[in-house]
Amino acid sequence: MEYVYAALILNETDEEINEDNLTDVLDAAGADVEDSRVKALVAALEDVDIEEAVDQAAAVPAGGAGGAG
Amino acid sequence: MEYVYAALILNETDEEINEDNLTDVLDAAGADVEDSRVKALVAALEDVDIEEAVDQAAAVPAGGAGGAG
Amino acid sequence: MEYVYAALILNETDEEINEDNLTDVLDAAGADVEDSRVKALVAALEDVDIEEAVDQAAAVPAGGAGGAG
Amino acid sequence: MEYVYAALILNETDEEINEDNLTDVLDAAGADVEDSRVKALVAALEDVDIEEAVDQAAAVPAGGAGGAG
Amino acid sequence: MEYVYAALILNETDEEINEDNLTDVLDAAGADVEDSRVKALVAALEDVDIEEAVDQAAAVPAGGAGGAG
Amino acid sequence: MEYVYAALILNETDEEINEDNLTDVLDAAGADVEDSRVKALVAALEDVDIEEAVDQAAAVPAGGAGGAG
Amino acid sequence: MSAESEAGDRRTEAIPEWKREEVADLAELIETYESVGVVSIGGIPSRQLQAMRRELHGDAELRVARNTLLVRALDEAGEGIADLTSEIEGQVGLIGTDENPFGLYRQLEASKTPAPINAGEIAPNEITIPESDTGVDPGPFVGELQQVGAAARIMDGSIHVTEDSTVLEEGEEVSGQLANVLGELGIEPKEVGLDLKTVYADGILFEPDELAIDVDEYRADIEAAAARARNLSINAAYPTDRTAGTLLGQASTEARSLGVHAAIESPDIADELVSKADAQVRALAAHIDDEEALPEELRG
Repeated sequence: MEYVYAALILNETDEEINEDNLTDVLDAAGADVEDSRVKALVAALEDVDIEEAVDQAAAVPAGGAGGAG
Repeated sequence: MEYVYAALILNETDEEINEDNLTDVLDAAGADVEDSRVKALVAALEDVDIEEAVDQAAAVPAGGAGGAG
Repeated sequence: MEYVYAALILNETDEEINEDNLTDVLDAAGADVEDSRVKALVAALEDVDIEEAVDQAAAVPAGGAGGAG
Repeated sequence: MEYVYAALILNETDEEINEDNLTDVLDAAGADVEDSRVKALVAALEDVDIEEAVDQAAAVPAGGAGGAG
Repeated sequence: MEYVYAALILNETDEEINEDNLTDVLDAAGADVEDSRVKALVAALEDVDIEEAVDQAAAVPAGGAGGAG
Repeated sequence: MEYVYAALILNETDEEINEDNLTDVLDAAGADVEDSRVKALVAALEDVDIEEAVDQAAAVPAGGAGGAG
Repeated sequence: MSAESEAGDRRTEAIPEWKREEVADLAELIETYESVGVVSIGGIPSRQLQAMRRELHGDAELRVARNTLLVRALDEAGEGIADLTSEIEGQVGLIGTDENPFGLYRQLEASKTPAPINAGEIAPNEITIPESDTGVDPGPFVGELQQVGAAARIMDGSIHVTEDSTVLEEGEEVSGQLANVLGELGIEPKEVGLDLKTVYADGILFEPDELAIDVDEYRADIEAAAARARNLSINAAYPTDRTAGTLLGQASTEARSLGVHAAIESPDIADELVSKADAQVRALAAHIDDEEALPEELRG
């Protein structure tokens, strides 16, 4: 899941979600970065509206989040 | 949000969630890192079972679910 | 379940779900292909709208019903 | 999704989920196989207990049982 | 579905679930028996623990549901 | 439960659920047929909408339902 | 010996013509129908009996005759069915139907109507006075209720029964006072109708307690059997016309589940992975007490 988290960090910091940036973040976190997964993720996210996907998640009480909060 | 994601990346890569590591990840993502928030996050997560907290979020209606077709 | 997966692969690649194609996919996966099961699957799927069946399944979150927790 | 189905077929037939086998299955299904995605898939599944992950799907009403569709 | 019911009757009467017996039951019920479907059923049930398969809800919140929380 | 399965086979093959047909199916399955149970079943099913019951079984988590059997 | 046979002959000859015809009619009824039963008609006024007989018309035929004639007709009908003679006592009739015994029993039970019970009768079942406002003005009736065992008192200007009160057990005799109280309240604890005592069909004698079937139980069995077949079909991956769609759905759900679980970078689940990550971040944030550690959007 670290690849996805990395993409979302970049989304938060308004940096481009490309192979270099993802690799940098993952490197910094001490991950063994697989280039193929980075590539695949970039490709997979190409047509995804991240904000929208996130909003849909937020619209639903996620497990503990709602309860504990 | 990026701070919490950074913690989740470190959790996945089995790196310690400390100030240095968080700062490295956030730096790599091009974030303006606020030391006080990093400190606060490290302190706040000290007693949290991250695996458990994350598992609670396991089921959220998929963003594109309906639209996939 | 490999027979059903094989049908879904063919559906994704827009190939016809017929006995030959199913057998090819299963052969490639090293399965002992039973002709009768292939035949039965093709027959059973004749009147099924695969996209619809898949979409209905997609309307439900995958990855465990954590919500209740 | 054809890549994931290919992995699931190999899992059912007890064949190794490696690049060659995945490529064979996808080829047989007439897919345009992207090496990097195959590589990424193998990497992603490396430490995953497929049975367990698949069982989690059983935790969800499959196939639109409720007739939502 | 009559094929499956036929198998379940034989299972209840402790008769072997083979092609002959299935065909007899289906004949008696006035079904147009397709040999390939009978064969396929026998093959599909070969390694299946029927009692277990019958009780195991195919589309029901299983273990995962509350457990994680 | 074999009596009920026999009724369901006849329902699938669109044959009348009467004493003769039930007895034939059960005989074919090698069951010791008790006339009184067949009679009771026929009488009881006069007031049961079988299609509705079958649909109900498909719509509701199947595990629990099985318990009665 | 010859004297004996002479006596026998005489007895046969002694039977009047009308009796012989009646026995023949009864024999025909026994012959005609698949199921033949003995019903008790005790306590049913003759006009009501006529009405019931008309209502049965088409489904079943009811014949009433002297018990001696019933016994003779049954005896003559042969072994097996002759066993019905043991039930010929009191006011009974013979009923014939092509329905099976279970169906006949259900039909007769459904046609029963409630009726008041009289003093001196035996309670056919437990008699209960339900919790209610009797609507009766305060007066000696409270005492009568209490004497028969009901929890009664005056509330809001009328006599109330304050809880469901069992006033007689099954098999006990109804007292005059209880009969009065029940009559006053309009409670009809009896079910009146043709009471099936036993049925003979296909060589088997059926008793009423085995004829009482619970249709709901059968419906539940049908559902259970259908559910089990579905489970088997899906769990054994044997597709049928009823389950093929579900199987496909299940396979695709499994693939998505694996994809999400393993964070496989597939375009088909990319949005789901993003949602999952977001949900996880929120779930984790919910465990963080210190607002300083959280971004504004996740605070309190």
